[in-house]
Formats: sequence, structure tokens, C-alpha cells
Amino acid sequence: MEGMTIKQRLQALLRTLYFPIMAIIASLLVGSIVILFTSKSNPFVAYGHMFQGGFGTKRSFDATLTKAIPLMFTALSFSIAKRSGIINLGAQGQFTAGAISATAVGIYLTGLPAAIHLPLTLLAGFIGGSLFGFITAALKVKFGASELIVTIMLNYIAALLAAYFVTGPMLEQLPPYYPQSPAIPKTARLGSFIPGLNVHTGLLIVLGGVFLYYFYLWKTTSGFRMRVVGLNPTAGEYAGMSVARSTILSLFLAGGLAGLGGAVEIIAVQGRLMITSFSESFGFTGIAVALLGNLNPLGIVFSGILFGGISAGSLRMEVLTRDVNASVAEVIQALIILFIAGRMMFQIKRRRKMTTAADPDVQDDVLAEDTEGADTPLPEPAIEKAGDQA
Amino acid sequence: MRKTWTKLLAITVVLVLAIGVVAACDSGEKKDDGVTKVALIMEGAVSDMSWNATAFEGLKKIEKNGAQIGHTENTPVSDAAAAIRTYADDGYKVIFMSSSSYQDLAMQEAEKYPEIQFFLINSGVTAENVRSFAIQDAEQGYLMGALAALLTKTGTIGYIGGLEIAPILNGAKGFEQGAKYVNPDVKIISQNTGSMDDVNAAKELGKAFVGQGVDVLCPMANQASLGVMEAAEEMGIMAIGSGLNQETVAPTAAVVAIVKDTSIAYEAAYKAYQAGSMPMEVLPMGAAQGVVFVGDYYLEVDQAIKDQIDDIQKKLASGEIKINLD
Amino acid sequence: MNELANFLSTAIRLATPTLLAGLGIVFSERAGIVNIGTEGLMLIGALSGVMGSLLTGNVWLGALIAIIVTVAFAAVFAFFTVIIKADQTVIGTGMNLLASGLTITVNRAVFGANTSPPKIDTFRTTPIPLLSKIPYLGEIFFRHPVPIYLAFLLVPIAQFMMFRSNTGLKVRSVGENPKACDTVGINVTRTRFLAILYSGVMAGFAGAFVSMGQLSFFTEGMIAGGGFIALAAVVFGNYTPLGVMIASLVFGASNALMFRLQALSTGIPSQFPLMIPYIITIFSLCLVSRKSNKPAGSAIPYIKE
Amino acid sequence: MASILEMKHITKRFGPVVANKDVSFSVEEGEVHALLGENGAGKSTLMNILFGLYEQTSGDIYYRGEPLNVRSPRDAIDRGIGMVHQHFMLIPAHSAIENVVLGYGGNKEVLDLKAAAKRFSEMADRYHMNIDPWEKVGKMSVGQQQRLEILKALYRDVDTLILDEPTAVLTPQEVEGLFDVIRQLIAEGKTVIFISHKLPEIMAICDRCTVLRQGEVAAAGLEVKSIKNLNELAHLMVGREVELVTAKTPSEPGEVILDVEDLNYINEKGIHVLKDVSFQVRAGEIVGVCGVDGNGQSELVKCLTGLLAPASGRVELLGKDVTHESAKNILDAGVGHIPEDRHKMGMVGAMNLRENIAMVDNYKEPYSTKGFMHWRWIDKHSRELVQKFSVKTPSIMEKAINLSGGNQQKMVVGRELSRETHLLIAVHPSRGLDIGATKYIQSQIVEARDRGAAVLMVSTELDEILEIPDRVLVIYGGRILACLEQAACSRNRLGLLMAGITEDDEEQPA
Repeated sequence: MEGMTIKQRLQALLRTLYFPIMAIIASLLVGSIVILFTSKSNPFVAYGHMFQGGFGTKRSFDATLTKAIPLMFTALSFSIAKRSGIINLGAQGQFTAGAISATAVGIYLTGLPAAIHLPLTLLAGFIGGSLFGFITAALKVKFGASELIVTIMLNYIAALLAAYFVTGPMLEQLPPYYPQSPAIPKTARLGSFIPGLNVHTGLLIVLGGVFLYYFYLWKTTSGFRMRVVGLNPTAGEYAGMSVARSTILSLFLAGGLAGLGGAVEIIAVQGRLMITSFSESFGFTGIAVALLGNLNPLGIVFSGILFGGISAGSLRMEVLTRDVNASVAEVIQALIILFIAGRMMFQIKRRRKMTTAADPDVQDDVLAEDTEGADTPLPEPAIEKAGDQA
Repeated sequence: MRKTWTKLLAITVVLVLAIGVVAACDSGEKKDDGVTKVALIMEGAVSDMSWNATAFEGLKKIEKNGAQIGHTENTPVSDAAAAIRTYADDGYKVIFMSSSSYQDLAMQEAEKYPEIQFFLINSGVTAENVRSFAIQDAEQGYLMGALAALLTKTGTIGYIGGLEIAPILNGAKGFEQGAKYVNPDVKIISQNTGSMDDVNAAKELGKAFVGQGVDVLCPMANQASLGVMEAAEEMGIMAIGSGLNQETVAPTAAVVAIVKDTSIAYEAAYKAYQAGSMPMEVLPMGAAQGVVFVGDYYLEVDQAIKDQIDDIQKKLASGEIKINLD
Repeated sequence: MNELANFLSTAIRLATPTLLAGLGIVFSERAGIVNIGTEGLMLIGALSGVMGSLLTGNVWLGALIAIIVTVAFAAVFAFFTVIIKADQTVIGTGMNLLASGLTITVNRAVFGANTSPPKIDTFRTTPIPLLSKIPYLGEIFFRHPVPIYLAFLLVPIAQFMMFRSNTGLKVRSVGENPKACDTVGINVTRTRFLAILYSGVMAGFAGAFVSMGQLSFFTEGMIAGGGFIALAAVVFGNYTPLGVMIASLVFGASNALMFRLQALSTGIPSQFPLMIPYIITIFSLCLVSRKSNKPAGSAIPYIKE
Repeated sequence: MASILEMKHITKRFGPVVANKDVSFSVEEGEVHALLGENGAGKSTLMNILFGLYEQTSGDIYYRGEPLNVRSPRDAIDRGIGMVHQHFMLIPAHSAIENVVLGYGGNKEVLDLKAAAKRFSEMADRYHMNIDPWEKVGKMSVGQQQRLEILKALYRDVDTLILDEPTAVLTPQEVEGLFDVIRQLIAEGKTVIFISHKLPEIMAICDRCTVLRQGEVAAAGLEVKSIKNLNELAHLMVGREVELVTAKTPSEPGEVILDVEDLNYINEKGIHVLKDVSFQVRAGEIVGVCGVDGNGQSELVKCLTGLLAPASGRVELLGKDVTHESAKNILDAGVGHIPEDRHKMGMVGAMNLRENIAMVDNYKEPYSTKGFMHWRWIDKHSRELVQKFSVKTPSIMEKAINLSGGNQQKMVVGRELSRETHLLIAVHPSRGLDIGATKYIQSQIVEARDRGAAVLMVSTELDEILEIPDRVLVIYGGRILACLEQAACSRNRLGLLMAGITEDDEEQPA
């Protein structure tokens, strides 16, 4: 970034932010039409409540951050798989699997000091999720089964497994026998790290995860190879990389990150595994977060906070407007996905490649590859450049 | 260059909009006008025609008692704390939480808001500002089981539950004991579909039950119950409803509904709060409190059977019949 | 024996939504489009069908309204994937989320938090004269609501359309090699767009059948994975209408089996029989994925310069 | 004779790039008109405009005296213009006849493929082309596919046929067959536009020629008969004097680097693609592999580089058996590989130059230590490499797709040559490049040889094969038919061998 004038920096920032901002505006506009048609409230008043509930006060921002943590985990899960060319729609199932295994370690391996018990619980969450990721990868590598459908099916299977565990083996043996596990002991719980706020240490863990995501993909050879294979598997094979290995490793890590998220959610927020622990779609919202963040580490953090804010704020919107349903927030999140993925519609002028030679045939191929190989032509993360040049 | 300016313009528009939004919300700030504000936090949808619907009915009854009400639905456990805080910030004084899943969280949050009275539905804990009442789902199941066992001609009856949460599981236990109480030889098939939403699964399961000889079906699965009622209607057997208005989808099959009108429980709890007369122990809300009762019969049923069921209802209310939940 | 007939009849009934949606998806898949959003489209079809039936008092008009509304949403999907050329999986995921949020919002706005479903006209069982009297076979095949007959009648028609008609050839070709189609004057964008709209028609009808044929009301989230199963049925059916029918019947039968296993009260925790359809889906995918007719241009946007 | 086609002042811009600049082009009815130019001169662009695939930025087209407004190929076909593209526009999963009727205006909704096949076969007979209408295109040879493409156009009753580089994938003998078809078309009164950069072919079949250079017309409507000197034409095409021969000294072969013995490969469809392939490559020599595309070259290279597993046989590298080693280990053992398709294999378009340069050796010092990338060193290395191989790029942070084809290839060649290699495998190193870039890359390959590397060069270009290698292997149908010293090679001899005709066959033609 050396030698850039302030104007250039401003332009670069605008370039980065242009599409996300346009997508958010468009989503809010379309969302306001939905509000107009389904309620008597003024959409802008409703949005005002939503904004206030997500970012307006210290306490609402606290809720937003708490909400953002699992979303950032699932977004990381989707992102690392996507970087390797895999579409992981199974973060929900991996999240659930991680929660189950973390709960198991949390409630069965008691009597350990927190310094051992807590890391073990987190590790169990990671492994539980990565096992689910690994199953997907193995079926893809061995049988060529599409990960899209396999991951979705595994989501359902994970939910049923969770139901089985909390009604069967893990059932808390206390009348009146609620379908839930016993409470996880203090030695395996995560608490708040800022007095007076609810946001828990999971935030530090997920930020660590974001940093490792960045560091792994851009600073290590293994991550570099994963990116090569993700953008162009044929070239990866040519350069002596194994696509199968990359698929397995990335889904293993993706599952692990989602599973870690599930573990954190259980030991920091819910305190025990319940049959209704996963009524929320952490997995699919995580995809939206990843996309809005352009699979970029910093982007994931910011979009995670934004989505956390929309979720947290939608509660306040529902409460204060009294007739705008919180599901409008889901509509807005969905619209953000659509407008981000379809961001080309906001392009004012068709951008063309700068080509140094007039070779239209090559150029044609190039354009095709741009969209085939890397359907999201990803700008390099800003922090990478800063880091490298430093 | 022009592109940059267009983008700049776009971003300016956003900022203006955002400021407008913040300004808009500031104008509608709360003012305390002495009316008690009562909130209800639900895990499911109010449109479930069952558990949450009757909870919402209860809230509306509370509104008729002069309170100002607010509700949130589809609130997962992870959002419950935020919901509580939102209501607390908005000056709510009473918060009902309609699921046992909320128990841990509610206890945690209740400590932070001593001025707010919490009511936990189907929980087993209490604290200074936390009261719990336990809806006697088992009693509902007991009555259903007893009636089904009296009605059956084939000697086989079926219970279909939804998600395996406490009310559903307790209902199943009650169902079994009630059936055995009137007829120790009756064969009981009892299963859960694992979902309150998947109506079709409940319906198909109901039909499969009929294949096993079941001739009286009893659902307890919130909105999925409707599927069971439809199955009974289509297969030409009898059904016993578990909530309000479920008979509408089964005009020739629905015998009666064993109603668990939780709205009565909500209203009763609120009245006790206003009166300041709340014991510390967990309040049972069942036949004794008029929450669980046998509704109007839709079809012709022998008076003897009706009488026997009334008798059982009285015995449940008086505590003469105790249901074992272990 | 009677129980067997009942089982098969159930399998056919349960296969129908998968088959209806699958018969649409098979065309869009052949055209090179992977529509993960079918789940959402079916949900929209289910709600708009009930609203339509309530409004018009006629189930067929309701189904028509369901189809129209669903096609409008399919057009949104097509707009983003075919014209804007965005990633199909991502847009499909977005459509699912949108449908989920929107159906809740609209259902609440229209029907409110009622405790009883509104009475609507629905698809009723229509036994076919004479044929339904045949022992066993009659019960298995000829005592169903009309959409079930329609779905199965559509299979040979779709098969013929796909492999013997000009449209079918175009659809198969734009999925294999859009550029080659361009050079013989086929409008790739239009063909793909229309294929998606057609899959929208079928998804809408499938959704309407779920809410008005299998049931008689709408509940939130009622499709419960049916769209994904339909997508899997197309892969398992190796991208032919006939194959989709066989795959749908396999899934239908596995569901019917699952319910029967549960009804038998075997003592197996209920969650395990419930997993059967999902496990069969995964298993069937592993079985066919290597020797598949998957179009060469699947999921790749066509960018013409 | 009157002009059947007039293209007037055509300009086509792709963003900032001008592909055609004020091009005027006129074709008379019943002639074979050559459109001559280097790769990237704008020939294909011009024809794609005519055929309705691109829209011109400005300029007008007249066909048979009337304005021609084509929005899509459908309009062009309706007016009687057909085109056979350089990359075939066929669908491998469909049968020949399905490909032929696809998009045909006369189709009824219910297809009568039998009637179509009958008409198709009659036409094929008329032009002496033997194609089974029911065969899947995926199973056809390249030559058959081209004939199918021509028939596909003729099926639509076109009277002007554009052939875009039709000879690139044919053996000299197949080229003759194609010329016969062209002559027959002309005899029937049709018009042919023949795109090529091969001068002898143009002399052989064309009546007139128009030369394009860097998107502009260098010469219009030259009478081919009046051209006396090929160099004159070459000069027009290239616009500067070019060293047509790469400087090269006789080779001094050293030890055996690559030893291939009885290599067999059977692909997933069960086809025996490589049959008992044996040869050696020594240090300091260039061995050329010559043959028509699709005769097993691609599989041979993939077997050698560990991308495919041979069914039997042995590959030794520097005396070590590497037959079943992974691609990574083989690259590690000192093999440089310039792959056949740089877009698909050689680079990652969405990554920047430095990442592409680190792609192969990323796990080695000094690219990385213990799994951590050394971007600072890679940056330095990349800058040197860009400079040494004169890759034109704004910076090493530029994405590879934003480079021109020639510069991409230079980057790939530079990367492979800068690695420590004992064996360099170069596949179609000059495909798609202009003469300048071709000569540069060829000279770099020769330089690698002179440094003592063994080089295996696969090419379909006879000119290149005749010029660069010290020895030539001819591959046909998966077999090595002959191994010739460079001195023993001639265009005719290689041509016959590439067609699978060995000297024994010549004596007794089958």
C-alpha cells in the first residue's frame, strides 16, 4: 500500500465497500416494501428500532456481538471450504455435531481442572464437527457424491442425532425429565471477559479463528495450495497438489470451525444441550455472512457483526412495532445474499480487463475462466497486503 | 473518475438514510404511563394452533385485565437473553417465558433484573422474582389415554407426539397410564415425529398407525397435530384432539378435545401477581386449576364413557390419581 | 397383503411431491442450472396455493395461483443466475432463506395467529371408475387425488419431450455446451430462463399439492426438506424423467417404510427410522455419481461476449 | 463477378482493446478467400462479427448487396452464412445427427431424426464424407468431428462457409481431403472464407487473400496467383523482418535423463491410449514428439509427470524408477513442465503473478521454510523473472488473467525454466502465440538444452517440429511409429507418419 495518496486510499476503500453497501441499501428497500404490505408500521421506524436494537446502545451492541459469534464461526466454515472450491451447506450439521461432542466431554469428563477440561471440551467440539466434514469429503472423493446434497442431508441427520442424545443417552436424570443434557459444569464453561457485559470469551476464540484463517491461507504453504486448488484444480494437480487432499483438509477444517462454534454456543450461552438448541439456522445465515464478507477475514468479522445486529435488532423491532414480524429480518438477510451474489447488477459501467495485447480469443477464454474457476473474483484481503508490505 | 463520484453519492445517500432512521426511532421513545407491561417470549410460532397459540390467548386475556402486552415468537434459546433485555429496556415488568428450554437463561437474567417478575412455564425452579408453573401435560395425556382406551374397538390406540420436548414426553407417559387405568390390556403405540412443523410426517405416521390396528389416534404435536387429525378423518377412525379447534380438520373423526388451555394458567398467574399472592413453590396447572379439561363432545359418545372420563378428571383434580413421571 | 397394498399406496402418495418437483428440476438441471432454491419455491407454492384456494374457493384455481406466484419467484432466481450470472448455489440458498422469511411474514399478515386453520377447498381422493375396483391394484394405483395421476402421466410426456422434441434437444444442449448452442443460433439465456420458469411451475404445483393434496392447510416450514430430496432424486434418477420417477418412488417407499417401522413400536429410538430417507439419499448419490449424465455445463454461468 | 460480402470500416473494441480497426473486407461469389494473419491479428473477431457472435462497435456489412444486420448466428445462418469454428462447436454427449439438427430452423417440435439422418447421409455421400449419424460425437476422431462440423453447416443450405483455421488439427493428408471438399463446394457455386496463418495452404487453395495485422488491414484482396514470393506475404502478415529460424548449434547428447520403457495406458473408458511406448531423452538434446492432436501425446506427458497412472511399463528419471511416483515427487526430482493448456493447467487466472510463480515450488526453500511462505523472497524472485523473460505486466501483484496470452506463456515458461530442472517437458509451447513470442520461447527452450537439460517437446506444428528438436518421435494411435534424426525429417515424411502410414504401407497402399 506504500505510495498511495489519500485520494487513492479513499478510492480503494470505496471500491471495496461499494457492492456491500449497495446490497444492503437494496435489501432494506425491498424489505421496506414487505413491511409496508404486511403491517401498518412505517418501515423506516421499524428499521430505526432494528438499528437501535442492534447498535444503538452498549447493551444492544453487547447482544449483537454475542449473536455474531456463532455466525462468524459458520461463516469461517463456509469460507474455508469455498476457498478450496467446495460449497459447504453443512455448517448447521457440523455445528450441531460439535455441540453434541462438546456436551459429551463437558458432562462426562468431570472432575478435571478448568485448564484441562475447557480446552478438551473445545477440542471435542472441533473434532465432532470435523468428523461430519470429513464424511462429506470422503464421500465426495471416493464416490464423487455432490457435497451440496450430502451436506444438506447431514444437517437433518445431525439434528436427529442431537434429539436422540438429549432424549436418550444424555438425558438429565432428574424429574421431570426434560429432554436436555445435564448442565455443563463450571470447569467447561466460557464466561464473560468484560465485566458487566454478556459477550463471552468465545469472541476471542472466533477472532483467533479469523486470524488463523487469514494466516493459514495466505502465509502457509498448505493454505496457499488450498487456494490454488480452489481456484483451479487442474492447475493444482499440475503443480503436484492433491485435489482430494485439499477437499478433505478443507472440509475437515470447515467442519471443525463450525463444530467449535457449536461447542462455544453450548458452553458459553446455552449451558447444556437441549433439543431446541439448534432451532436457529446458524449454518445458512453463516453463508450469508461469508458472502457479504467476500470470504475475506476482516469482511467476515464486519458482516458477522452486521448480521448479528440485524438478528438482535429484529427482536426490538418486533417488540416495539408490535406488528412487524421478526421474520422480516430473515427476509432482509436473504435479500442481502441475493444482492451480494448478484452484485454485478450494481455495476454502473461494465468493467473490462486491462489487456496489454489485442488477443480477443484469449480474452474470451479469460473472461470465461474468471467466472468458472473463481466465480467470486476475490479481491485480496486488505490486511494481507498491509501485512506483506510491512 | 465518474464511477468514484457515483459511489460517493451512493454512500452519502446511505448515510442520510441511516441518520433519518436513527432520528425516526428517537422520536418514539418510551414513556411510563403507569400501565403494567407484560411480555411473552415463545420458542415457537404463535400460529401453531396449539401450545404457543394458547399462550398468546393467555397474553390477550392479560391485556383485557388492563396490561399492555408485547410478544416475541420463534425465539431460540440463544436469543432469549437479548429478548429479555429488550423488554427490560422498554420498561416491561412481567415476562412470561413459554418453554422449559429457557430455564437456565431466565434464571441467569432474572438476577440482573430484580424489578421484573418472571414466569417460567414448565420449569422446576423458582427464585425471588421467578415463579414457575408446570402445565400438567401428563394429565392431558392421561385423559386422552383413558378416553381412547374406552372408545377403542380394536383394542389398539395410538399417541403421536412432535418434537421430544418435556410436555410431549410427559403427555405420552400420562397417556399410557391413563389407558392402562381403564383397560390394562389395551395395546398402545406411541411415537414422536421429531418435529412440530412437519405436518405431513405426523399424518403419514398416523396412517401407518392405522395399519397396525389403531382405531383411536391422539396427537400432541402443536401444529403437526392437525396432520394426525386429518389422518384419522381420512382413514375413518376416531381421533381425540389435544388443542383448540383441531376438530375442524376432522369433522367426522374428532370425538372430543382434551383441552389444555394454558391461557387460563397465564391469566391465573397474572392475577396472582397483581394480588401479590404467589407461593414460592412450582405451581401445577392442570385439572385442578381448570387448565386441563374435557371439552365439548363433537360426536355421540356413550354417557357411561362420558361419566367415567368426568370421574377421572375429578380424581386428577383432587389428586386421587397421581401420574408417575419417572 | 392388504398391508402391502396400503404400503405401496402410501409410497406413491409420498413420492408425488418429489416427483412433481423433480420433473421440473430435471429440465432445469439439464439446461445447466442447479436450483438449491427449489425448497423455497415449494414453500411459496404451498402458501400461495392455500391463499389462492381460500380466495377463489376452488382448489384448482388455488393451484394455478400457486404456480403463478412460484413462477414469479423462479423468475427472480433466473434473473440472478442467468442474466446477472451469479453463483447458482448461493442464489438458491438465498431464495430458501427468502421463502422461509417471507412465508412466515405473509402467513402472519394474512391468517394472523389463529388457533384453527381456515377451511379451504382441497384435492380430494378421486377414485378412477372401474380401475379402482380392481383388487389390490385398484387400491395401490387408482384411489388417489388427481395431482397424483397427473404427476405419473407427466412422466412419459416429459421423457418424450426431453429426448424426442426440439425443445428437449435445446434444453439438453444448453446444459452441455452453451457456446455451441450460441453458434447455431439458440438463445442460451432464453432457453435457460424458460427451463427455470418451468421448474418453477412444477415446484409451485408440488408445493400446492403438499398443502392442499397431502394436507389441507399451510404451516410454516412445512416442506421440511422436500425440495432438497427432489433435487437428490434428479441426481439419483440420472437426469431423466423416468429415472426421477424411480428415484421418487424409492424415496417415497423409504418414507413409507420409516413410518411403518415407527408404528411397529420396535423400541428403536424414533430418530433412527427418521434418518432412513436422508441416509438413502446419500447412499443413492454415492451409487450413481460416477456414471452420471450430469450436463457438462452444470452450474456454470454462460457469459457471452 | 460481384461481391457477395462487403464488410465496411468495421471497428471492434473490447473495452480499451481494439481488436479490429477500420477493417474493410470484400469477398466475391464463388471464390476461396483467405483471411490471413498472425494469432491475435483479429481474424476470428472479424468473422465472429460477421456470424453474429459479436457486435461490431462501428461499421456496416452488406451481403448480396443488402445490409446484413445479424444479432445472432441464427440471422447469419438464415441469410446463408455458415461457420466452422476453430474450436469445434459440438456436443460430445449427443449423437452426430442431434448435433446437426440442433437449432436447425426447419425443425418441427417433434423431431424426426430418422428423416434428418437420411438427408444427412445423402449429403455426406455427396461430399465423400463417411459419418455415422447415430454415433456419439464424443467417440469420433478429430477429423471426423471437423467433417461433421462442415456437414452441419451445409445441412443448413449455406452458400458462404467460413472455415476458421480448419487445418490446425489435421494431418497433411487430411488437409488434402479437406481441400477436395472445398473445391467441390466452389464447383457447386458456394463461397468459402478460409482463415489461416499458414502460407503454403493459402497458396494451395485460395483465390484471393486479405491480410490482417494487429487488427488492421495490411493488404486487401490480393490475387494469390500474382504472389511470387512467400516472404513477401509473411512480411505483410508480421509487419517486420523476422528471424524465421531459431539459432541453434548441433546437440551434444550426454547421459540418459529420461528412459521410458513399454509404457501402456488405458483410460477410464477402457481405451488403450498408449501402446508400448519406449524412448530415451538425453541431457543436452531436444526430442520432439510430433503427431496430430489426440494420438496419445497428452496422456504420454501426463504419465511422465505423474498425473496419470500407466497400466504397465516403466519410467526412469536419472536412473531412478518414477513410474508410480506422485506428480509432486516427479516435479521435485527435477522435471519442468510447460503444460499443454496454460489457462487450464499452467496458471491460476485469479491469482497474481507472484502467486503463480510460487505455484510449483511453494513448499521448497527459499519459497518457504517449514510450511511458511516467504513472500518477500518470492516478490524479489518474481521481479527478476518478469524482467528476465520480459513479461509485460504493470506489477507482480497483477492477476494472471489480466495478462495477454503471450505474456502468460512467458510467465509459465519462465517459471519452469527458472526451476532447477534436468528434464523439461514442453507441450505446445508456442500454441496461440504470435511469431515474436514463439521465437522467443523457442530460443529459451534451446538455451535450456544448451545448459545441459534434456528436453521433450510435444508439438503439432510441423514448422516447429522441423526446426527445434534434434530428434523427432512420431506418435500415432498411441504408438511411437518412428524415431528420426532431425536431418532425416521432411514435411512429407512426417506428414505420412502422422497419418499412420509407415514406409512399409507406402509400398503396398491399403
